[in-house]
Amino acid sequence: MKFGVLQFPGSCDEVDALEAARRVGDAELIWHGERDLKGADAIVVPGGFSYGDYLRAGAIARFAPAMESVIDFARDGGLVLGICNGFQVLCEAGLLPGALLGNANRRFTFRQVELEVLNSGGSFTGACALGERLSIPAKHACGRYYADAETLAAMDRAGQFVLRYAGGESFNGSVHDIAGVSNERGNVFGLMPHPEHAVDELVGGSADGLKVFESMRLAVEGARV
Amino acid sequence: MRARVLIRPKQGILDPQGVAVERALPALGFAGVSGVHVGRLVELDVDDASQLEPICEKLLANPLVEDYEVELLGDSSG
Amino acid sequence: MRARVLIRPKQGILDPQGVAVERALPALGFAGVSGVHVGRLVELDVDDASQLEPICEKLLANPLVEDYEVELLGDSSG
Amino acid sequence: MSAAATLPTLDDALALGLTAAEYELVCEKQGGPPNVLELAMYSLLWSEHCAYKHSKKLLRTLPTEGKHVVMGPGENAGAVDVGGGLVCAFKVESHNHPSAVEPFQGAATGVGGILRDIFAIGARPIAVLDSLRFGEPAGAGAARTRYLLDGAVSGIGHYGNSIGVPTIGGEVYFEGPYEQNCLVNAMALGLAERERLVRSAAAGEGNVLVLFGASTGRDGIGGASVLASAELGDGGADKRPTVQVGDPFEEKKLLECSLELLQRELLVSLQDLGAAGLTSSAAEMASKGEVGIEIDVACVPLREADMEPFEVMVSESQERMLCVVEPAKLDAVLALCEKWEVGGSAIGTVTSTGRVRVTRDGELVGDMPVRALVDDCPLYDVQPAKPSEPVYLAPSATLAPATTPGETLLALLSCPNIASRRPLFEQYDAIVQSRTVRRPEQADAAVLVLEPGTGEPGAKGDGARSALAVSIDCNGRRVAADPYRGAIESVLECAANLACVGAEPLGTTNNLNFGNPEKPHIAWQLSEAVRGLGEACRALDAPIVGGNVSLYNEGATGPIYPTPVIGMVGLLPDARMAGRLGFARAGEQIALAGPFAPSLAASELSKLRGEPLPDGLAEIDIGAVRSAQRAVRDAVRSGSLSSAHDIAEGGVAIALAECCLASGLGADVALGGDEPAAATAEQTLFGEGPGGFVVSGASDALDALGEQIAVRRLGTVRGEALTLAFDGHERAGGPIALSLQQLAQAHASLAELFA
Ligand SMILES: Nc1ncnc2c1ncn2[C@@H]1O[C@H](COP(=O)(O)OP(=O)(O)O)[C@@H](O)[C@H]1O
Ligand SMILES: [Mg+2]
Repeated sequence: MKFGVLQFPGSCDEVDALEAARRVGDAELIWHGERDLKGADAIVVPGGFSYGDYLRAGAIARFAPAMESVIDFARDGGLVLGICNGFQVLCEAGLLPGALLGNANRRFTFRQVELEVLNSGGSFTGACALGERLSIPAKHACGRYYADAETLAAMDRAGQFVLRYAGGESFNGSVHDIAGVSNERGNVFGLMPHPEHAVDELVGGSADGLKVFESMRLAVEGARV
Repeated sequence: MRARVLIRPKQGILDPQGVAVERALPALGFAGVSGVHVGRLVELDVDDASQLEPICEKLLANPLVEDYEVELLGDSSG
Repeated sequence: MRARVLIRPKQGILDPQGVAVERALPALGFAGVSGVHVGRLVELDVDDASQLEPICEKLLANPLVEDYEVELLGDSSG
Repeated sequence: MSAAATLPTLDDALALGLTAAEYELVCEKQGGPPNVLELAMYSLLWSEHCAYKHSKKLLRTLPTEGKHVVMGPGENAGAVDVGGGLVCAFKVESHNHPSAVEPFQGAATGVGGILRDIFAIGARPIAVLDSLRFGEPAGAGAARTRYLLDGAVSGIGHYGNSIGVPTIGGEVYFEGPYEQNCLVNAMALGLAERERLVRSAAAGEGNVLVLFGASTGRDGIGGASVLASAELGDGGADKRPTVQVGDPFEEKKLLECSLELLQRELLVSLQDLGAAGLTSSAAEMASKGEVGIEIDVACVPLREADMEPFEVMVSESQERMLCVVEPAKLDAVLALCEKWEVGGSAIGTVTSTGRVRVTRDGELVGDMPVRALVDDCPLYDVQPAKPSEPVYLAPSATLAPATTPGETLLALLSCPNIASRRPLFEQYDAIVQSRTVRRPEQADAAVLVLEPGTGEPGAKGDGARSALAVSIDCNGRRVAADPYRGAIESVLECAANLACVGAEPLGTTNNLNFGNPEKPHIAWQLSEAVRGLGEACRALDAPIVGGNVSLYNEGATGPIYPTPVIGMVGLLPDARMAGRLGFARAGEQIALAGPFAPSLAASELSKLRGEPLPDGLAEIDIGAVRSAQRAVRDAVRSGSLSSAHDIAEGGVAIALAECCLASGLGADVALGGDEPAAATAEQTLFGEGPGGFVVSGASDALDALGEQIAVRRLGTVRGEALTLAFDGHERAGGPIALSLQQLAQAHASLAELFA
């Protein structure tokens, strides 16, 4: 199982994601200017400020050469995880429905949040139980998930709401307290909180985020046998 | 050709910045202000004005959540 | 009275957003774009248009790094 | 060179901040009156900021050597050995004046500047801390205080969060004397392999000077703009910009590019551009290498086309670095700059002339001896005299005298200097880079593991990983009451914070924020504080490896409180044993450890009561405090203590409340008993002073600690309230009894400032 972790000039959490992925498999960085995904079985678009996040978070990054390959990869059913800025990039790229707007509290906010697993059937939360609580840090300025009513209804029917902020912990004002969503096919997933920062009790406050990476490994290896 | 692009949050989407401005004004002694919305302003010189539309669609605005409006300001000396 | 305030980085002040947009455009296939500046757009209804100037000075713009321009759009139905 | 008619005059020199005598000396060194560019460069390099005219002699008295020191003052940042072939580089720097003008950009570029100092010596930045001072957030100056606070905090967050360096700690105080002169200091830490540290000395005649990073605009030209008017005549005023705008994305690329250039061994030396821009960087590099430098300003990429040579030389545009490169490696260097999109340009060469020569397209526009620029600025002896009158007005009272102890406790817990800093630090990413073992409010010092966890086979294991601990501190009000002892207390406070997480100090940095040193009473504050600083660092074996000085911090109503901000870095062998401040388990015992002698003099309570500053603080037994710190440190390291928290503002009662709040556990405590007979209840509860810790743990662990230092049992961790009995509580309406909820509500008072 090999993860490819994209690296933009303004990425901040790419090494953290790389090391988190290495806890469950192999992982390698992929420079934004490259088109070769190096044979990765799954792609992580990490957190940070890709190209400075000027204009709109993720707006410029989605055009990176590496992202073009990621879009093809996702179309072929490959697993793509977008974390924080990566989530924003995937929305901008149209791989995920909806958009991420400025936090309702108008501030960058860092907080350990509790997430509730709404769908444990997919490739990103298969290692979790339905309704399980995960303690994972969130840190962002643009994390207010938005999609129009029609889109939301369709997403709900298709089980695309994967994670939500439990009990009033949504400082960003996301619709339905949504923290993480997948595409309809279930092979692309984005979330604002940072599972890669919750893989080691010593520095993460919990190791719950490891379950996301573990789920991806199970999905890839399960598909193989 | 100098052009100006006005980008606004789509109607019906919460605009926390607009709300904050509106809330701050009375304390500063300004009454009678309402309907505040905060958006983005992009000004640029383009050789070919027909590119403005696709530039907005692709990059400057996110049509899911933003509306935009293009104004041509005439030749670039401005 | 509906009004529009255009807020831009002052001349000579670094505008990293403008630079970033300008740099991104050629890769998206748009040549011939220059002089890109990114600012803010505030639209609001005011009862008393003479308040606009002080509202800009005190709240909307940061006069140290930004210039602003007020446009009156006529009555608020707009 | 320009015709004599355009030469600046003595008046120009005075307007630029030089004295008449200094101008005279410049003329002598130059063999005649300097031209515009030369005068601009002299005036900056001979400024207080660059030349340390009034502080250098004092700084020379500080201890700068020790077994852990790898790089002391004089380089961009100091560095200490942290084992395993690694060094930790760190430094604190001020951006007070820019932040007072424009707090967001001022604070943001302050962070950008200190980060450049760290990677200029080849270290990768791993953490930022901030130290802030503002006026009172209520009352007449409230609006300005909130504006400055909000702007500075957002600016720090904006830069640190965007560049991917965690902001792991800091401090903020609100006091009247800072109302017209806020302080924004930022500290950064970095890690490097010991072998790979670089210095800034230029070397090698014929080597090339490469400028890389952002283009050069008129940012921060400020003071020197008088020259522009001198030269351009009238009508040039609209050409004066001046607020420096930071671009963390540019700096992120600059950082990665710089580290890659070093890692590939492509550089002879490296230097950041900070205050005074190219002027200072080029002159310092030449001076350290005892060489000359020639720069062609026409080769400097400009953001605005029509800049004068002197403007190019003094611009403070952010996110730029200067390096010296052997000609054979120039292409490789420029190619790497290309990869990182940080535009590199060869702008000059190293010469053997011992002069800084500036040309434009081959025409000489300035020519100065390096020595004169860098070393020949006169140094002044300050003339200290202890003031006979109080320097500061008494603060206005905010707490009525007739409050009950419980009400007093809540008033203290919610006062701006004690309330929870959560609304600030939640705006900072404290965890990026995956090293942060203790976040804000989890422990007295931030703790960073040296080697982040990794999924590499074998590295997953459970072995001990050593960790850095950092603290930044200074209680300016106490320094104002007694500059010598107040400075000692600030150093001890930092070391106590380190002890609470189990760390031993390795080295210290400092930022001396003071008023006008030409005034005898400020000179006295400065020299006394430096004396205390040196003495405390010597006693703790925590030498000073770097720092910064910010003088002339005065407003119309007088000087700031003397504020020698101390930053201290320490090491603990096993990150898993890092201490916490919150209680751990119901049923465990609570004790007060250490030689603690509480006094209300200059305390937070005395401030709330509106009392004037006392003339002097109680004497300090540094040795006894050090012993207590060592004992607490060892007990934390061994895991025998469950929590440790040093007693500071608000005394033991506030320390206990903080231990409850950090854990969500209540406490049942009795104070007093063996206090000196004269001690009042308020003194026991809320009195301050160095040397005390609130610790908790199993009974026998506290007994064991008691064999080394004074340990007084206070009570038990239990319930969901803080219950505090004290001598004479019968007369005061009974023991203090406050629910955790009441405590939490009071503690959350700062949230309102960011609403
Ligand atoms: N208070 C101080 N204590 C110790 N060293 C100091 C102090 N102030 C300045 N220094 C040292 O003087 C040198 C010059 O400082 P500074 O001008 O701030 O450097 P830079 O331009 O690299 O920021 C640095 O090595 C710094 O560490
Ligand atoms: Mg420096």
